Amino acid sequence: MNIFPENVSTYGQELDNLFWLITVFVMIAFVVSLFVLIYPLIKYRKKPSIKAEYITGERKKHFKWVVIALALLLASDFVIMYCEHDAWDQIESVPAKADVRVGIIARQWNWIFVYPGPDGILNTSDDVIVDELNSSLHVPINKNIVFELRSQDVIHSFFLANARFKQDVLPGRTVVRWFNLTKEGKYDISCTQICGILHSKMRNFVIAESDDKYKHYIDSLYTANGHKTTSAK
Amino acid sequence: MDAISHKQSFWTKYIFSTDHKVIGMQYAIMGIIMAGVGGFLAYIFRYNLAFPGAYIPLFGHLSAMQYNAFVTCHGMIMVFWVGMPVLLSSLGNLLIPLMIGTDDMAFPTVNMLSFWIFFVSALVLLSSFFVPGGAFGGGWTMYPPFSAGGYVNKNPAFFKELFSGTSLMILAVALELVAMLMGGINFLVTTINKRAKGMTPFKIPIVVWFINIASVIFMFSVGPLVAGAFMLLFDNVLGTGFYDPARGGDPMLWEHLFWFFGHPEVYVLLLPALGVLAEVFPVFSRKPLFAYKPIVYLALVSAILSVLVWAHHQFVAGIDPRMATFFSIGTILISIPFAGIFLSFMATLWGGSIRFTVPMMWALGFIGLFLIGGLTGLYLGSNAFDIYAHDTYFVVTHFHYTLFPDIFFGFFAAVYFWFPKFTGKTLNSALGKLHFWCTFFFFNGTWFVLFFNGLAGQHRRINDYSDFSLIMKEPYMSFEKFATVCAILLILSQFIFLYNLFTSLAKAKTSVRNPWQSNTLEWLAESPPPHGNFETYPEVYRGPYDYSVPGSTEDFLPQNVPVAHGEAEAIANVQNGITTSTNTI
Amino acid sequence: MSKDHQAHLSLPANKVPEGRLGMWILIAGELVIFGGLIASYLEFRIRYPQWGEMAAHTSTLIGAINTVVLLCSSYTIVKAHEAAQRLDIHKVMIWMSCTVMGGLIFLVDKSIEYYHEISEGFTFTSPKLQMAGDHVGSLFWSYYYIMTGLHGTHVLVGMTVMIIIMFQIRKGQNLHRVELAGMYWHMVDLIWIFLFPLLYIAK
Amino acid sequence: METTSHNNNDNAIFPDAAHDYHGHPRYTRILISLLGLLALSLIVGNLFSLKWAILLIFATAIWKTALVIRNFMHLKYEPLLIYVVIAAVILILFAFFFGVYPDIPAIPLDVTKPH
Repeated sequence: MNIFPENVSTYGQELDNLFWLITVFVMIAFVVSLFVLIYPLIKYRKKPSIKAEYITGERKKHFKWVVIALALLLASDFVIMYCEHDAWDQIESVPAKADVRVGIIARQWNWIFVYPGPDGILNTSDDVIVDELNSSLHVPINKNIVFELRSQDVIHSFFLANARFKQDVLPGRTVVRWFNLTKEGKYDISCTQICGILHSKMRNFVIAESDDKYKHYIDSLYTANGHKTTSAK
Repeated sequence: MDAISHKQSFWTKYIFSTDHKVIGMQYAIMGIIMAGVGGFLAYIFRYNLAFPGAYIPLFGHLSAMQYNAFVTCHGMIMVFWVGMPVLLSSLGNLLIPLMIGTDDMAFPTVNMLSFWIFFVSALVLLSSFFVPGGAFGGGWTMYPPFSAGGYVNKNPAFFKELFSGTSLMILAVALELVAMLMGGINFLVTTINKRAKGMTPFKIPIVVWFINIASVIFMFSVGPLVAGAFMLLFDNVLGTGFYDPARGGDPMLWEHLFWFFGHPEVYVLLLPALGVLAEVFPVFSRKPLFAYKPIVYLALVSAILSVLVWAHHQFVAGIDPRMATFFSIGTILISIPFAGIFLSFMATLWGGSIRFTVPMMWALGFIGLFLIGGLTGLYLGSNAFDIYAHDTYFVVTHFHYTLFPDIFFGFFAAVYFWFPKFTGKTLNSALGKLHFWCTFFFFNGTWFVLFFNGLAGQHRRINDYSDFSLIMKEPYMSFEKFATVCAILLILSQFIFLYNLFTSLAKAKTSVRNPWQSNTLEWLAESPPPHGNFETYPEVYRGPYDYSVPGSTEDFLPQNVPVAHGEAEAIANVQNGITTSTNTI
Repeated sequence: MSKDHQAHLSLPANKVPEGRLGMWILIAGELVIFGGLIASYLEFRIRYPQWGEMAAHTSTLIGAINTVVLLCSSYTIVKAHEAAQRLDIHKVMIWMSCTVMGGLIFLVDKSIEYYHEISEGFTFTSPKLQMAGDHVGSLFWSYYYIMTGLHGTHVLVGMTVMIIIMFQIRKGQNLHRVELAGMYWHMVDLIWIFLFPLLYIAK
Repeated sequence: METTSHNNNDNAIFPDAAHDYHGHPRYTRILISLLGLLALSLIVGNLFSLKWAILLIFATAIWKTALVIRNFMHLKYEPLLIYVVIAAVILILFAFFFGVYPDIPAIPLDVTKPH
């Protein structure tokens, strides 16, 4: 049952598994609690001439059941914590080896993509900047893509559902995150932090493609921006 | 005290009254009116989500700007102008003095002032719809710099900074918080100082305990936000840069200031409603509340923990990952006391003799729905999955499954339960049951399907999904339509309640004082209680939940009934299993 | 009604009277508000060491004078409370008017300081610094003005409250309110005790 | 300020006198020590190195606060409840400060200008 959009990132599968793991616990808890809630409603309906039992519940004999239930809940909670901790670290901590480093700048209302120039280093004067509505971020597949998220004006949020990745983009700071896409294709980028009238139109794409296609695209960018980059120097 | 009540003119008696009951009613009525506004906004944007760009009956066409403004104001209104007044102020004002057996609040004038400040804040909020530029549309979390420096509402008029929707919204929230602060001081002082003779702390009904704990949480968590609201207001009006990175500020500060209050606020809304459950369950299962003292302790623990978990709303906001883990653990820990409270409530049903009255049905519905809301919280509390689920409809659905039962089911349980006391009339129970079942089914119809939209990656606050291929496909679009139809029916079914309310108010008074055969002190006063509440101040001898006490012929013993000879022995015998307690009457 | 109610209530020996209890809770609320402001200020103070030279522009002398004034006015109001418990209305009036005077001196002093700073170009938004591109510096002054301004407002409120109460006391009513107003005044004093090192001394 | 007038009737000078009375510390002595502490904090500001100066200054500030709360506000005559309230305020503020600490002082400010 694929209730999620197709997963194309290396760490996406872990989140899906985490979801199903939590679902197991939740379902058990749900069924048990429903039983605890519904059963007495049937068994202990008002009957003539039967008086309710006098149970204050403050004695160990009765309250121990609540304690047991809470202990089980706490235990399952920490099991979940333990399982999700790796996934969290993997997503939030950037790998040392970055194959491609790009800049993603949010503005009202578009995503701007910054590719390193011929010198291969980001944030230098020869960077190539793509700032067109509904433009695409081209990345090679099976490579660690490390990107620096920035915002020019207000808070945006970079959401790539197929990669299970989301990160708020705050002005005034640079957030460095990464993903590694495993399948060629064109995927939606959306902004999930309300940012104005065209918030719902702030949609761009990630195009994951094979390595040579990607190189070809970058070269075309360089030729197109050749003059600009040289004049900027 | 009769002399006082006779002297009063209409204005001092019903409008500028210092009587806690009248003020409580005023809060409740105000809350219902604002709920109408919030519901209408919900109808508008739900309709727009199902049929983008279509003509909306009773409104017209919805622009993107209006959409943002309406979603924002819907959230704001439902939390600050419905939840707070109805659950905290209204219930607190109506119940605390009666339940602790005193004549009025400690500071009646402050009480009246607090309502009128609240009233003004509501007017300010509503006025923001009509200023040029429209109401504030930056999400109810008001994240700057979007909410600062006139990003949202460009108002061409004179004094544009002050009379922009943004500033008016901030002003309204600040006033509302001040009103609630005054109310909170009143509740605490009244409960600490004005309790009836013999009402020791562990003879206080749970609802009074919980309203006071909620007030404490509110008072201690709101301070930083008030300071932050000042800064945000100055950012808008004077052009300072507290939250503007280009001017040295930092929006992350607001996120912390806001959620430092915003998360405890959830418990401020939850605790009074839980208190209502704690009153309803024992009465209608004729059984003592399960684990009275542990419940109080659990609530106190949750109050302490509630200020240590706020940043789990910011997992993807770029906070320090190690802190995220810390706050994730805090979130898990705070789920424990509330789970304990809910389990105790369920355990109260076991071995009772249950009557399915209307308040009981609302209370049970509350538990059932909140179960779903609470359990889906497990997904979001685990910070890794929150990376995906944050700001999607999964989150929206989760907090509607917590807040809707909390605010509305809790409130309706209270209304159907205490209506006879405060009006001397009874609501029609057949209509009440119809109201309950309609609300229950249409609420689930509205929200359950949207869990799947959220998991499919549908993100929040988008007025038009036509660009997003993930959402613009079956079954998600038909889910949207289904949810909208159910939402409209949900809103319509509330008119059953209004009809029931007005027809019942038109009926003649019934002089019965204690229709539910309940134990707490408010049922000793005549209904409706006069100014000054009690003929003679009651004296308290026993806890609030002595139902079906062994050896007593009646199955309820009000708090002012002295402890009979041999009662303790009878109880001890039953609890030690010497004699059985299910003795026939 | 209230009398027999009081008589009927079961008062533990250590019970705090309503007025004072309410005032304590109000003070707690106020302290959290100011505390939130001070905490936010500290976060940025640690982030921007260059705020030191901005703080150097504030006049430590005037700040110190203001501290002395507030401390003394706190002293006079407790003396007023002492007199109130001796039911010495004349003394109460004298001491309270001293306190109101103290508040007045504080405000005058503060406005002189504001005058100097504004004439140096340090305002709520400090356009001068903005022009020079020193946005961080301008943020310091925003915090300076919002903190001292909010505190000054509280001084004003405290004075008004005291004047109202003085009118009641002249009629011999509500002498217990001297203590309540005093507690509020001490809270204002406390906040200043922290604002002074934060904004004036720590360079 | 007409707040308490409804349940404490105004004609009684001390509505609940039985509980309102408490002793009075030696206010003059407290005032002198407060002024002494103020002078101290002003001196250390110029004597010591920055770090020590700040430490000492805030130590004196806390000392002053304690004196004012305990003596002028009569906290020393109040029951435990009031101590709890004050302690709660302090703990809350610490929780907030340290919760925010990793996100603002630790993060350098770098503003992205439009291209």
